[in-house]
Amino acid sequence: MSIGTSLDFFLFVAIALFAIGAIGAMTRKNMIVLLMCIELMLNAVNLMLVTFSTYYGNGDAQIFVFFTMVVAAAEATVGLSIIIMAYRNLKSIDIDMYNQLKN
Amino acid sequence: MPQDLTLILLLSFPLLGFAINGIFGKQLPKMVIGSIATVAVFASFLLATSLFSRLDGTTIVNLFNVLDFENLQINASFQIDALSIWMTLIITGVGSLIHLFSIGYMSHDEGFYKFFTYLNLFIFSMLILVLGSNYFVLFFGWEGVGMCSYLLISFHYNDAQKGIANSLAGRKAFIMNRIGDVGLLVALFMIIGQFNTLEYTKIGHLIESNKALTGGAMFFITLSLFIAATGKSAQIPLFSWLPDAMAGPTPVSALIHAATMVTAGIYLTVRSNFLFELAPFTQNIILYTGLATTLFAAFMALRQNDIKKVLAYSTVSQLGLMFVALGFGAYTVALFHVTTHAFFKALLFLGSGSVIHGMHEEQDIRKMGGLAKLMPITHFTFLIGTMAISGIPFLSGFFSKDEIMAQALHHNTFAYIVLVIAVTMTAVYMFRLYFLTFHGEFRGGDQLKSKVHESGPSMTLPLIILAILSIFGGLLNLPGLFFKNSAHWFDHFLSAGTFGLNHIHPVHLDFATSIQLMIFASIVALSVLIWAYLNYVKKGNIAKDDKDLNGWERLSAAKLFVDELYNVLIVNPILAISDFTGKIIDIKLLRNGVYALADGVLNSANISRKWQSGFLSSYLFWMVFGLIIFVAYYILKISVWH
Amino acid sequence: MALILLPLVFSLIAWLLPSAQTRLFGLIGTTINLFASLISVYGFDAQDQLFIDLGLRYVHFSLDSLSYTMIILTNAVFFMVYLSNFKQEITSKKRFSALAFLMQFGLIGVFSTNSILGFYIFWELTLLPIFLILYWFGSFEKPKALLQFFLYTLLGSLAMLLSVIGLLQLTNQQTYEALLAADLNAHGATSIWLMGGFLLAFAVKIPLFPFHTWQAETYTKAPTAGTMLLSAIMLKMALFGLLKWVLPIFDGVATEFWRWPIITLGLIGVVYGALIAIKQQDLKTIFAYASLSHLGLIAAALMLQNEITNQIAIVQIVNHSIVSIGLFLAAGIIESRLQTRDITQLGGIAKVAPRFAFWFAAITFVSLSVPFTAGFIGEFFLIKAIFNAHTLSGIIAATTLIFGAVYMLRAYQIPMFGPTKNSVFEDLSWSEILVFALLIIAAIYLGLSPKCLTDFVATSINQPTL
Amino acid sequence: MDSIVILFITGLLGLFVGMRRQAVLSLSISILGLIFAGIAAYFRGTYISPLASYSGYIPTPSNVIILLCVVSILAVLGGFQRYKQDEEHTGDYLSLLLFSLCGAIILAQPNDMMLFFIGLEILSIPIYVLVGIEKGSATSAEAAVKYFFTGSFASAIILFGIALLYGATGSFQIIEIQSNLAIGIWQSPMAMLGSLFLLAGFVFKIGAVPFHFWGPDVYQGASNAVLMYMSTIVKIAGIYAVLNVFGQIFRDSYFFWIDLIALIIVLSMFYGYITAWKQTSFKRLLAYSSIANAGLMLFALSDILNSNILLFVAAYSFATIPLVVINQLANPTQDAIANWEGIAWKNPLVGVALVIALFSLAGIPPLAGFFGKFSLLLAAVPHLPYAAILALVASVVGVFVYLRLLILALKKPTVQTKQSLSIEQSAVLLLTTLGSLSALYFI
Repeated sequence: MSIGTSLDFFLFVAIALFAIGAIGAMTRKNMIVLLMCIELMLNAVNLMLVTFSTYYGNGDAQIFVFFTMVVAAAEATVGLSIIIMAYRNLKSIDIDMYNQLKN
Repeated sequence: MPQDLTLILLLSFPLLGFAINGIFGKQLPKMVIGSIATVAVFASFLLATSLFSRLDGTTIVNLFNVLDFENLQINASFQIDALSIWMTLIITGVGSLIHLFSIGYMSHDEGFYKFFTYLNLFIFSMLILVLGSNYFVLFFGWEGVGMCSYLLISFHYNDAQKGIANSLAGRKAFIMNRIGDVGLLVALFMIIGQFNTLEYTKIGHLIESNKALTGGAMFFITLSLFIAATGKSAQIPLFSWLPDAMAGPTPVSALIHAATMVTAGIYLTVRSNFLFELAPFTQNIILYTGLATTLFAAFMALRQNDIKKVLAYSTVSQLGLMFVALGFGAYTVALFHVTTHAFFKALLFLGSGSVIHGMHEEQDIRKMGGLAKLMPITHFTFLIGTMAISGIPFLSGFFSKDEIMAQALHHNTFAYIVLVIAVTMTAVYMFRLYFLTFHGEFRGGDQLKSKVHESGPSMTLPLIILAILSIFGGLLNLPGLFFKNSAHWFDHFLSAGTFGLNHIHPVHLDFATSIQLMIFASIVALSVLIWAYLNYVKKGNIAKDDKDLNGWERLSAAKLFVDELYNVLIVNPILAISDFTGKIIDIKLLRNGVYALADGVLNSANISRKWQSGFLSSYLFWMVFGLIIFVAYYILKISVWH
Repeated sequence: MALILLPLVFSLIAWLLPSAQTRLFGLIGTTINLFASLISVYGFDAQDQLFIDLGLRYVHFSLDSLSYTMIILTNAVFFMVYLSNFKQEITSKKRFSALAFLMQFGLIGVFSTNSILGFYIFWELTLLPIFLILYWFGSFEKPKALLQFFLYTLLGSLAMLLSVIGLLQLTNQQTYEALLAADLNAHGATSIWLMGGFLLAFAVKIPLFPFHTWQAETYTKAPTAGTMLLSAIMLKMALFGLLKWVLPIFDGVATEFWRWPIITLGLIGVVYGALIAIKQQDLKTIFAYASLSHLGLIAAALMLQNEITNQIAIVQIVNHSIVSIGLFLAAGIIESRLQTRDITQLGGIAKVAPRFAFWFAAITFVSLSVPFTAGFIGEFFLIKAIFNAHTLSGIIAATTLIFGAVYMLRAYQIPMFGPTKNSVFEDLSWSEILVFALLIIAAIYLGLSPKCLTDFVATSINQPTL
Repeated sequence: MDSIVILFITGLLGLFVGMRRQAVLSLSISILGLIFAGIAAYFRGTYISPLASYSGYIPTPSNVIILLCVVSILAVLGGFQRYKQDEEHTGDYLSLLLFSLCGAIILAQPNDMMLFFIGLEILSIPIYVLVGIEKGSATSAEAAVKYFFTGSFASAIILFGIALLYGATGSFQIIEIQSNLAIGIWQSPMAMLGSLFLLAGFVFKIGAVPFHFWGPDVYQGASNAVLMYMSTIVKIAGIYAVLNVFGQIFRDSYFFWIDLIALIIVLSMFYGYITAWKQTSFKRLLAYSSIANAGLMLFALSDILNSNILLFVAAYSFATIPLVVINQLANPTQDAIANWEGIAWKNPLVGVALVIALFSLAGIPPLAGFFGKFSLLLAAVPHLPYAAILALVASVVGVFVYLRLLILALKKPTVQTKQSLSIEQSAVLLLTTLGSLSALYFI
């Protein structure tokens, strides 16, 4: 079976993943989970890129995917360190605890 | 000396006096101030006589150009003709006498120099008014005399008890005059619209050249001119300021509110005769206004107890008389009465001034009586004035009134009857005044009686001169039945020398009618004299107190409640509206409305800031929501396009 | 050139100068400005037009007789303000001097600039100084009242900004002459809207009827000097803008559309202001509403776009500056001597301060536009113009004579002649007398020969297109 | 040498020098680096960057780089007082700042989506860190957390948009994408949605409604020093990125997205200015006003060729930085507008700078702020007349916000207490004031 015919299938999966990540980011309270959700969104996009890359048969997107992974890694590190720093302050990683800044 | 130079000097003398007294008045001694002012006016009088002697036709002296637009030129130019010069003679002549009188009268006043400064300024403005050769200059003087009258009425503003009342009287006069001025303003606008000029002669020639323009335009122009006249000359409905104006010093009442300023309205009408001739309807309005005024004013005078108030109302009534003449188109007659009235009314006011001076500022005739012995000269002259105004035969008033009656009899019997009633009343209240003041017992208490004294020469001299004038003033315009050749001299002089009047002549009755007329008038006057003598001297009736007045007397004493009427109808509503607009509309509605708007916008912050809930998840939700909005926008766009 | 930049320089100097010399420097500076303008007008022929290039990209200057008139008026007003407040402590504040000179610079810019953008920039430039003056030296207990003034002014300014932008986009021109040449009637409705933007800004400044509520409040709360500056010269910017810029540029469809609305508002202002003034207690409030009434008349007359009327309007503008300086000076004197402006608290001042009584009376009569004063000529012809355009409106306008007499005499008599309430009152100082005298002389001179002024401005008003 | 390279090397150098714990030293090094970067950008001439071997790269216009460098210099100077407090990290902070500046420069003119995305991240990630430098404070931590999560969420969205765009056109190169779109592909749903997702990301970066939520919280949590940097540089880079992407790639679909832009503008301006009125924290107030200004910036999209965004962002930066510096003086410890009372009287320079800055921000002529606004509107009015009118109405509210601040700051205190400025602070105030006044040149 060729990729082209089932392109939209892959796209559907990717979009579903993205949506799941987004919804998770909205609903979950645990910062770590939040981080994971965002990673999920990024990876959904990666899948999408790869799909298109094969569809167009050029490698650009695949290079891009690597960049995305690197960025994701960087974000993860920074994010985790920020979470740790936050945890030191409020002794909690429940995102709803963090609402002193408002209005 | 050429005419224009004479004219300039004539104008500049009072101005000079005004300047000198105004600037250096404080330092100068009273005698000097007084004489400067008097001499200034008298000098103008002399110059006026010289102009009078050399008078021929109409001469226009153009001083300078005020404004110069392509379709409208306004010059400060002056006109020398019979009318203006005659008025000038009255103003400066009577004026200088009153100045002289004031030197004595005001001698104890601390505002002495100010008084003469204002007085000279008034004379100057009045001269501008009558000498101007166009309505603009006239308007200058018109407003100027109004201002001076304000200043002089409220002259004693820091009087202990009457101070505020005086200044309020001044304000009333100024405002009522202003109402008239609006009429004049409107008239001027319409004249400019009609003729594109304000020069009397130009307008006259334009009218002569095309008789076509009549009807509407002329009616409105003349009507608004007449409104202006009612303001200055205290006619119904704008007359109620004149009695209050008596708050001013008595010489002011004599000069401004009897002899000169109040006759400005008559002057204006005579000056604009060519306009009025084209608006018969306005003339009727004038006639009936005049009749009403003369009748009601005379009625109000019947039961006044303030010596000056009586004279004030009689002035209003006499002015009404003049307007009746104007209503008949008998301009020269009106002016003749202006002249004689200037004489005897000035005389009467100065006489009353002398009385008040002698009585130490007492004005209530109920406190007077028997002054004949105490101040003989004043008494004698006052008697002459009274007789003159009441139309005792062969005094000036007799002739001038008789002329007016003649016009009335010829044109309109109803008017004649009304006039007879009014004239009778005049005689009644004047003799009442005279007898109550000078005859009977002195009612002012002994310590006052001891202080009463005849006034000094500077006051009595003018009285005497004016008395003489009041006696012989009638000779100016004798009716036809005496000396045929010199009869109606004034009439001819004026109509010959004044633009427009030369083809308007008052009717002259035939011998029989006029003789009957005169006899009737004399009988009326004399019988009133006798009645009054019997009533007030023999029976010794004195003026009653306000409480035991009967119906009509109370009505007369209360001046027909005109002031109250005006307050209810005009003043109070305006004040109420002012309150309403100021407090409700302006503050509550507009200003607070703006505040409310601003607050509304700014306070919506309290709602909008709630959006920033502080929960990360809500932020993320709203971001996604935003995305959804974007997508919705996309769908919308697409559907719009297809 | 010097004429335009001097005030800016002075403003800097005043800021750097130690406070001790500020007062004297202010007086000297304003005097220098005044004489500079007088000297430069001396060599100026009313017919021609003087282009000044300061090497700026968008803002160019050109002086014609109208600009000169307004500039001289400006400098004269500032001189008067300094002279009259010489004894007050406000003039000893360097802040005030710096701001005042800055404002003078802005005003002169408004009157002399030749590009629409420049007009807007200078127009706004005057806002900063007056804001600070009002805030620092005024008695605004809560900023709301002050902000109200700015709410109005800014709404107006921004509307004008939109119109300026629109004008630039529409015509691609920004110099006065080019804008005159551009034919806006082709754009129909758009031009009406653009003019509306300008008119809104002007209506706030003049002020016209519904936009006036800032006036009374600001005048009463502002320091006397500030009030003088506001009413004597700042409000004139709007009339100037109307006369020089908007009416000639938008002549045609737009002016036809706006004429009667604006005249109506002006006349409403005439009656409305007068009516309210009758019952007010605070002297400054009375004068504020009086000013509303007078300026409404001028604005209404300007809308008629009649050459004679425009020339006379200039006379009336100058006259109004004279009157407002005089009246607010009088109010300020009373306030500084007695710490109140409420006429119910005042009375019998004339007894203790005859000189003040006299000069106050004089300026009052000037404001009543009695003969021999400029106001007489001004009101006569402005009302005439309106009367000719529409009889009833003319008569309504004429009522200002009556109401004017009512409230002005009330405002004068009660404090001066009323029952004595103030037995101590320090009479006028030399500088105050000098100011009054100068004002009266100016008023009388203009009243006797308005010709000199009308002829001077005639060319630049009658042929705006060069 | 290429300015990015200079900044990068300076950053590395700064890290090593930082170990010597000499704040002034690291400061001077990074300042020098910034200056050199600016100079290099100015004299770039025909120099070809080593990155040029990568086909997608076209150098950012030098004036933008210079602006970015200048603003960063000001921000660094203004914030130095804070940076030097914990000495062992001063160097790190400054290096982070420089690194993110590299990102900003790349972001400002991407010609390849890949590079663009990387620039975005290089800009953002160091700022995530910088926001959290107040280790001890809970608010700072919260701010960092919120910024990080919202930021990475936005990156994901942008990435999604990029992917869609790639799907539609099969390329990351802006020229190719554009040429492909030009032949009608832009009407494909993928392209349109992609453009909208990209827009969302940009709107987030410049912080306009409805992606503004991070703004107020993060601004308030961040320290003044970081605030100076992020409130200016991020906006500048972001708006330039928007202009490039939407000016070049989506040129053809102008009528598709312009209405959305108008909507965003109006919403942002009203929401920003109105909400700013009730704030008690200066940083929050600044945040809301910056939301409104972000909306204003977007006017540039209505006519990319004629609108002079550079002027506006420069004016905005020159007005914002001094205010934050003054806030440093007014609120050394806590953060309340009330402390601004009479601040103008503490020091003449502060007073002048404050008045100028506020009036410039309010857009009163003849200050830079006015000309920025004016040039934007001048270009925008023909395309978005109604948005322009509404924007002006909103900016009346804005003026009120600033005037309120001004009135507070100018209130004459009963007791005059002088406050002296450090050299770098006074330098910043002086430079920015001159900057705001320099707009007179544009007259």
